[in-house]
This record gives sequence, C-alpha cells and structure tokens, in this order.
Amino acid sequence: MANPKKILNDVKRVVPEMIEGLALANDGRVYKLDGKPALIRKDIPDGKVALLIGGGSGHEPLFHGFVGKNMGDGAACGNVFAAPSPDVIAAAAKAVHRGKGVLFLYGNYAGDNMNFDMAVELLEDDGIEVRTVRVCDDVAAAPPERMHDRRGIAGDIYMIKVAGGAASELGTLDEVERVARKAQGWVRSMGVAVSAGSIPETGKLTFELADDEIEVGMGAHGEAGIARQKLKSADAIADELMDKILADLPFKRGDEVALMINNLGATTMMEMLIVNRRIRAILEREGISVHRTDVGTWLTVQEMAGFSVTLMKLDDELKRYLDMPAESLGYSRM
Amino acid sequence: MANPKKILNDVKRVVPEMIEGLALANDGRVYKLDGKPALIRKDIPDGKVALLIGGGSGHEPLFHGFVGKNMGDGAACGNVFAAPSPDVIAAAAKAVHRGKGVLFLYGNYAGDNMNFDMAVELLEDDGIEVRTVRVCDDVAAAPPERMHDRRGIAGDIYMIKVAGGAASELGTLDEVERVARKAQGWVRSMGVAVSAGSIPETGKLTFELADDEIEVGMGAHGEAGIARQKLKSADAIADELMDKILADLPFKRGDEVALMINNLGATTMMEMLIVNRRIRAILEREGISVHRTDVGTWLTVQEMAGFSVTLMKLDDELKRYLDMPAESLGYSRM
Amino acid sequence: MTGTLDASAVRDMMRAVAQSLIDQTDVLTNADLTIGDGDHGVGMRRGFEAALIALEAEEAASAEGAFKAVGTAILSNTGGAAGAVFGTLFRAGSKAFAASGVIDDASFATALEEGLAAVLKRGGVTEGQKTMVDALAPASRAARAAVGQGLAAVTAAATQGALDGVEASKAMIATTGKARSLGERSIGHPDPGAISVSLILKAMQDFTAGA
Amino acid sequence: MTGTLDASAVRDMMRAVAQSLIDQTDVLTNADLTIGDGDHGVGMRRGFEAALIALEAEEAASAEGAFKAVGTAILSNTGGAAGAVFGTLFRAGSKAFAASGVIDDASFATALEEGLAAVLKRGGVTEGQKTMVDALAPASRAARAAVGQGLAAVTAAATQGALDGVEASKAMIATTGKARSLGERSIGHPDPGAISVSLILKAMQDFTAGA
Ligand SMILES: Nc1ncnc2c1ncn2[C@@H]1O[C@H](COP(=O)(O)OP(=O)(O)O)[C@@H](O)[C@H]1O
Ligand SMILES: Nc1ncnc2c1ncn2[C@@H]1O[C@H](COP(=O)(O)OP(=O)(O)O)[C@@H](O)[C@H]1O
Ligand SMILES: [Mg+2]
Ligand SMILES: [Mg+2]
Ligand SMILES: [Mg+2]
Ligand SMILES: [Mg+2]
Repeated sequence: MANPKKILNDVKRVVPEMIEGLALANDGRVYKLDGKPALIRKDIPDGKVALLIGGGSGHEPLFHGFVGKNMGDGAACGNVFAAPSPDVIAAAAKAVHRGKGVLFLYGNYAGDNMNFDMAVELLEDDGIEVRTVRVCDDVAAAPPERMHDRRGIAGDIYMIKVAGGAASELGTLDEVERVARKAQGWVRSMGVAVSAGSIPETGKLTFELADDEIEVGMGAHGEAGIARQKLKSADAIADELMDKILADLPFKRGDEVALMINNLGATTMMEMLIVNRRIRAILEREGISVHRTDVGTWLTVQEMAGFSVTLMKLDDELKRYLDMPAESLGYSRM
Repeated sequence: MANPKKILNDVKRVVPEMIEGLALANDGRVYKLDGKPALIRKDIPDGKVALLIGGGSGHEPLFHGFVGKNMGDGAACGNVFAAPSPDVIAAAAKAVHRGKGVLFLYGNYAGDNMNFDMAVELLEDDGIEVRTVRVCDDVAAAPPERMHDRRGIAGDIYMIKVAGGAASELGTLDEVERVARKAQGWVRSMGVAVSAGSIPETGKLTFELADDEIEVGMGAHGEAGIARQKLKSADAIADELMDKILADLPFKRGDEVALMINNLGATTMMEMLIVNRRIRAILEREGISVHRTDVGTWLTVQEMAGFSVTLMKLDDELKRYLDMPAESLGYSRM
Repeated sequence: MTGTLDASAVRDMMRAVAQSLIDQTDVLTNADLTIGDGDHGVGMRRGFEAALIALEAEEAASAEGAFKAVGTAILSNTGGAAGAVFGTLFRAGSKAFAASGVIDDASFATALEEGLAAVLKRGGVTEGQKTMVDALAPASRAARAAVGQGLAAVTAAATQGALDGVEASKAMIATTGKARSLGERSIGHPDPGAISVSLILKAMQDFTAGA
Repeated sequence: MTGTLDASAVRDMMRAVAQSLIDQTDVLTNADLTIGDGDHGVGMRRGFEAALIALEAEEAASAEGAFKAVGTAILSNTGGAAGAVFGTLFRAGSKAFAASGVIDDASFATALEEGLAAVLKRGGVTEGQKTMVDALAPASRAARAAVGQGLAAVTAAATQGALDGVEASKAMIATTGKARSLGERSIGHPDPGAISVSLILKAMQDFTAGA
C-alpha cells in the first residue's frame, strides 16, 4: 500500500513545526515554553490549582489543543504517539504552578505513566505537590476488574472539561483531585476503526485492514481491539459498542449522561450522526437520559477512519463543571 | 479503486437518518421541521430578524450543524451535494420568521441560487420579506471581475458567524443585510485537495488523483481547481494559496483579519497547524495582523483530504459580530 | 394513428419516462462524475421515483396534471440544479395541455417551448453554456418543425434534436453549474442534464411510436 | 588484551552503539508496527541522534558521564515507554563506573544489574511480560557468569543472553505496554524493546571484540 499522502515539510520536524503553528493559532492566549514542547496558558490566575495535561502528539487537537480558560492550564507534548519526557513535563508543571499544587491528567499508557511519574519525582525536589489522575476509559482494553490496565481514549476530553472546571473553581488540590477521580470512575468509551493511521516519520500505516474489515475496540494508536470483523451496518456497530459500554459501569435506568461521538480522523460527521440516531434509540430504551451531546473531532489517530463513543455518568457536581464555558483551540463552548 | 469504506445503514436513506441524528445531537435546542429536512432553533426571540442558511448535505457540520444562538435560526437541507428544494426552503423560512423578514445566506451555486430564488417567489405570496446574500469566497473559481461566478466555500462559516451576530443584535433586515454584504465583500478563500470524497449513494469517488498529485483550488464538491500539480511541501502549498488570496481583495499592510484553516475531511490537524505556521510568517511579512484564528473541521466534502484557507478582513463592526459568543453543534465559542 | 394521448395515456407515458430514467441512473452518474459532482444520476432517480408515486394521485389525472405532478415531484425530490430546471420544465410545459386536455403534436411542441422559456429564465442561461438547454432548445425547434406529421413524428424529431444537442454540448465550454470550474477541461464531455433531456424524449418517442 | 575501556574508549563505544541503533531504525519500526504503535524505531533514532551530540559535551568525558549523557539524551528525546526505560537503563547503569572510572568485565556486569533493577522498578514489571526486561535480565545474568574472562567475553555473553531473550519473548503474551491489547495475538512476535537491548549489546560486543 502506498504511503499516506500528507501535506508536510520535513517529516522529522513535524512536531516542532506543529507546535509553532499551534501556539500561533491560540491568538496570544497561550505561549510555548522556551526550548521545550509545552504550551502554557498566559492568564493563569494566582492561587489557582493548576491542571497539567499532556501526552504524545499526533492526536490533535488532543492534548495540546485543549489549553485555555476552564480547560488545561498547560500541556506537555511528546513526539508522535510517544509520551513527553520527564524534563518537559516538569518544566510545564513549574510554569503552570501557582502555589496550590498541580493535577496531572493524562491517558493511562505505560510510557505516559513512567514519564509523568519521573516528572513527579523531579518536582518533589522542588517542593511542588502533584497528584495524578489517569484516564482509563477504554472498555475494550481490559475487563472491569483491571481498570488500571485500560487505555485512555476520548474520555480524556470530558475529563479535561470536568477537571478544568473544577480546577478553576475549587480551592484545593484535594478537592480537584476528588472531582477528577469521580469523573474517571464514571466515564466509559469504546471505538471502532475502519482504516489505519500512520506515523509521519515512518510514513507507514500502523496496521492493515482488508477492504471489508473493521477492528472493534481499536486503541488510539492502532492497538488491537476486541475483534476483527466484517464491515457491518452503522446500527449494528452502534449496538455492539453500546452493549459493551452500558454493561461496563454499568449505566442504569434513570442515569443521566454526557454522550460524545469522537471522530478518530477521517470519518464523516454524517456517519457519526447516523450512529447517534441509533445510540439515542438505545439510551431511550434503557431509560438513560442525555444531558448533552458532543459530535466532532477531538482525539484523532492521524488519518485513521473510525470513531469512538463515550458515555460519562453525571451528577449535579459533574454537570456543573462539564457545562462551564470554555475556550481553547480544540474545544470551546458558550 | 475500491469504494470508500463507510459506516452507514441504507445508502438511500443517509440524509434522513443523518438529520434525525443531528436533531437529537442538538440536545433540545433545535427541532426538525415536520416532514421536511430542515432544522429550526427552538428559542428564536420574537421580533428578531431571521437568518436562514442551507445547502446540500454531505458537508457536515456545514450548514445544518450551525443552527443555534447567534448563528443560523434555521437550515434547509438538501440531498448530498444537492441544493434543498424550494418547498423545504420556504417552509424553513416560515418557521424562522418572526415578523422582521428573513435573510437567506448560502453558497453561490447554480442549483442553490435557483432553488432559493424559487422559495423567495413562494414567500412573496405569503408576504414574507426575504433578502439574499450569496457566499462567493473561492478565489480559484473565477477572476475578481466575475465574483458572481465564484463558489461559496469555507467563507460560509465566518459569514454565518457575522450574519448570525448581526441578526441577533440589529433591528432591521436592511441593517443585517448591509453587514452581511460587507462581510461577503471582504472574505476570500482557496483550497487544495490531496484525495477525493465520494457520494454515499453512488459509492464513487467524485474524481481521481494520482498518488503524487494534488488539485489546487479544488471546489467543495470536487469541482476542478486552478491546476493539478505534483504533491509539494506544506510551505510551498501555503505560499501558493496565500499568494492568490492576498492579491485578490487585495489584503493590505495594516489590515486586520480573521484566519480560518478548514479541514475538507480527512486531513490531520497536524498538517493544518504546520501550514498555519507558514501562513502566519507570510502575514507577518505583509504587515497583516490576525485578530483570531480557527483551525478545524467545518465544511467537509465527505472524506476528501485537503484543506482551505480563508481570510476575512475586519473592521470594528465585523469583529464585534464575529466575536460574539455562539452555540451550535458544529461551532461554539465562549 | 390517432396522434393524441388522452389523460390516461399521458400518465402511462410519464410512468415509462420515469422508469427509463431510473434505469439509466449510472449513465447520468458517470456523466456528472466526469464534469460535475456525480449526483445527477441519483438525483434524477430520486425525482422520478417520487414522480411514480405522484402519478398515482388524483391531481395527476389530467394530461396537464400528470406533467405538473412529475415536475413538482422532481422539484421537491431531485434538488440541486437539476431539480430546479427539470421541475420547471415539466411544470411550465404542463400548461400547454390545459386547454385541450390531451397531448397532440402541436401541444407537445408548445409544451417544449414553454418549458424551455421557463428554464432559460430560471437558469439565467442562454444556449451554448453547456447545459440541458443545449439539448432542450434544438429538441424544441425540431418538434415545432415536425408539427403536422403527428405526435410520433414530433417526439422522434425532438429526440433527434436533443441527441444532436448532447453531441454539440461536447464541444462547449461550461460557463454555469458545477462544470464551470473546469473551463476548457470540460471540452469533449457531454452535459449530464442534456443527456437527461435526450433520455426523457427518447422514452416519449418509444411510448408514442405508432401512436 | 587489557580488558578495560578508558573514558575516551567508552565514548567511542557509545558513539558506535548510537550509530548502530540509528542504522537499524527500520528493524525496530517494523517490530513495533507488528505488536505496538510503530514508533519505536524513530524514537530510538531520535534518542541516539541526541546521544551523539551529548557525547561531545564536557560532562560525557568520564565513563560514568558518557553513559549518563546517553541515558539523559534518550530520556529527553526518545519519549514514550522506550525513553523512560532505556534512559533509566543507561543513567542507572552509569553509577557502576563511578568508582574506577573505567569499564571492565566486573563493572560492566554491575552496570547491567543496576540498570535492570532500576528499569524493573520504573516499569513496574517482572520478567515474562514481553518487554525489554526479557532481554536485559538474561543478558545481565550471562554477563555476571562471564566475569573474569575479560570485557570482550562479558559483552559477547550479554549479547547472546539478550538474543536468547528476544527469541524467548516471541512465546510470551504481552501484559504491559502497547502490545498488551493484543493478548494472545502478540504470541509469535518478538518484543521491539528487547530487540533494541540486543542491538545495543551487540554493538558493544563488536566494539570490545579483542579488547
Ligand atoms: N444555470 C443553469 N441553467 C440550466 N441548467 C443548468 C444550470 N446549471 C446546471 N444546469 C443543468 O443541471 C445539470 C446538473 O444537474 P445536477 O448534477 O443534478 O445538479 P448539481 O449541478 O446541483 O449537482 C447540468 O448538467 C446542467 O444541464
Ligand atoms: N512497563 C514497561 N516496563 C519496561 N519496558 C516496557 C514497559 N512498557 C513498554 N516497555 C518497552 O518499551 C517498548 C516500546 O517502546 P516504544 O515503542 O518506543 O514506546 P511506546 O510503547 O510508548 O510506543 C516495548 O517493546 C517494551 O520493550
Ligand atoms: Mg508510542
Ligand atoms: Mg450536486
Ligand atoms: Mg451534479
Ligand atoms: Mg511504540
């Protein structure tokens, strides 16, 4: 198969060039850390609990597109599909710190865990208190009893939104951590891929699918899912994803949820809206009400075609933080 | 070439199923007109000048994803890549009308022009006053002296934002039309495609590009552009698009602009951010300042890979309406 | 050879026209893929499928009503440029049968003329811009010239006129519609809407053969 | 056969290691494409390119400093899981050369042991989870067993231990890292990080051959 056709300059410099373009696209609300691939909000209020997010590049707008008011205060960026290094994370943490400690929020991957943990150790030396909440929403990655083995996928976005809101309003790291942990416990996602993405520097697709195949439960870097299947209808795919997601928490009659359908890259919004129609019929049948819906492109896997479905159970507290206005390049709301 | 792989149910029913999913995704803020493919805001204030947008489907979230507060009051939807019919447009216009007349805002295509014009004639019989502003921002489509032959592409979004703001604030159809016409005169766009989109019902790609080819100036339905070229660097592509766009208005030293980089479907945000870096260098060199930037996915051509660049010259009035908070499925801001 | 179609025959003819266009979706898809956006075939199919249903309704019981019902079905269901122009063609053309209630050679020629006039106005085009007008206009002229020779001869002449128009459209440079952007690259390819005109008239010719 | 490398030789050896890994980017890319996300090759290349630069600096002038400089370069530039574990390996291992200032057979074996211990702690893994540890642990044991036979023998033994580990990793089911999701589908393929361990040691063996 031919290498995916992309509009790039030097494949070895995609990340620094991208970050330069990203910082500029924030219209002065965000700056790039000197000499490090990290983006920091310019107007972090004094005495605010800081929220630092981050992870590998290649998933734009996640993570580094979500720095802004009531979102992340900063983001540490890695290379494509590679966790950022401890020095970048530590430098970003110092830049966002306003005396009230820093919450680290990122996807649960061995690489991210190790690098962020090393940064925590570096920051301890500087007396900066850090708490860590890892997003592990992918129900396809491991059974419920091994939540800590689950990957973080599009649940990241709702987690950032909730933690971002909480970190703007609550006075202590304890409180912000508590809210983030509640959200973490209540968010579930699962995806499906119809075609692969690629890493610009290698130019190679990260996996191969036959013309009539899909991968159900696909991870955000092309990690294998639950099963390789023949392409089937939108309704059948929605049914399968919802079966797994609903049974997992489990979501129950009377629950209120936020629903996100996230484009992994090249899927049309038309397809996702058709899927939404079926998801809503299922939720209606199950007696679960939808507080809000997001359909769009937030966590991508380069040009992968496919989507993921995320449900987050809500109570009044989570609703409050999820619904707060927000402003960032990748996600804004009134 | 194999048909593009898509997650759909019945290809003949993509538009009604999509619209059902779209209405649901609006979380009660928007309803679907009975028996017609049109979406209407629920809370249109009495005595408001109404803004009706619309066009063919297949470009989601454009147009029907932009119905909401300070955006369109309603949208008339056609089939994929086909203008809506006069009866749908007229019914939608009646549904949004609040006694102050209706502004029709849509892309300048023969099919849209004819169908919207027929709706105007139908509405005349009902005594509803309509004004029409057609978006014709695609500099690749015709020379400046034939603006009326130009297609409407991603400039649609800024036009909806400005006209939507004006229609919320200004008391007369005259005034809203005046602002929309100013914006129309000041917006310029051009795109590039690296691969084609397809129409679900035919399953066929709308054109073919070789593995190393791009089409510069490509239209929003796969219409031919200015030239078919060999794939080149992001910087070279940015240079070519900006050359054409800047010279066209022309944008001049001291101008202030809004800058949009719009994903036509399957292009990564990484690529667009890398392009943004170059565009900003060009604007800096030309002494043109950027008031705000939007990088994302708004006007798609199904799974086409490629992007377009839009510049809109701003004065205080346009800035005011462009910067107003807005809420819709496809575009929100704080 | 009576040379006239009564209301019921008109309805049958329009059903045959609809079925013929539905059957030839792919021809139109491919033509529109070459110089347009590829939706002309499915658009015409949607319109004529709706027309088949509309022809069952009471309003379609007269010759005028059958044409108008088809036009309205196309206008509402085809969408795009074709919905507007083909809807207009049938709706405007229908008036030619209002007086007599039947289709004969003269009223058929008049219907084409009135349809053409309405399309020219709606589309803001003239002949030579590579649109369906470039088949409809010669078809209309050929039909007028054959008046007096019976309906079969008129539909045959119109079809030949349309086919000549399709052929001639190949050499034209599109200056409206989605093909406009191609400029000189549109040369060599026939206009999809012109092909549709020829298919519609050919189905009428086949239906009226020997009438 | 002196059996020891002085500071300048250590630097040269680390340059050779870096160059070897850079040259074998594709091998690592393909291994990671099969059971991971495909970035291990370019990640190691980035790390070792940075290491080549770091080795020119003053801090890299001692044996300990050279190892540490390489580890820090990898930690900051490779990123991902490999950045953390290979960075940790070289940084933790460097301490073994602090006292003597040179690399000999015993201090080399100690460096592998200390590197391994630090990696196990950092990664929270044990042997058998299909990671680079499954090459590093047998390499470390083989190195210890060969102490007394000189540096060349120790690096050769370590390389062989690592290669055996790569082979053994094929039969393992991944339970950490990006390959974890594959479960049983990971069987039959070697771990990319384990291959990197074997390539690093092989480059050291080649450099020290005859030393
Ligand atoms: N301005 C116009 N006047 C008359 N006919 C037109 C005009 N523009 C387009 N057409 C006709 O419409 C046809 C295209 O129809 P279709 O593909 O269904 O619509 P669209 O162009 O909206 O995709 C063209 O081949 C041409 O014959
Ligand atoms: N928890 C862990 N402990 C030790 N080594 C690990 C761990 N997780 C992954 N690795 C090693 O890292 C290698 C993958 O490196 P790389 O592809 O560069 O990073 P990533 O997995 O972040 O893409 C694996 O082949 C494995 O050897
Ligand atoms: Mg990785
Ligand atoms: Mg069309
Ligand atoms: Mg068409
Ligand atoms: Mg990897």
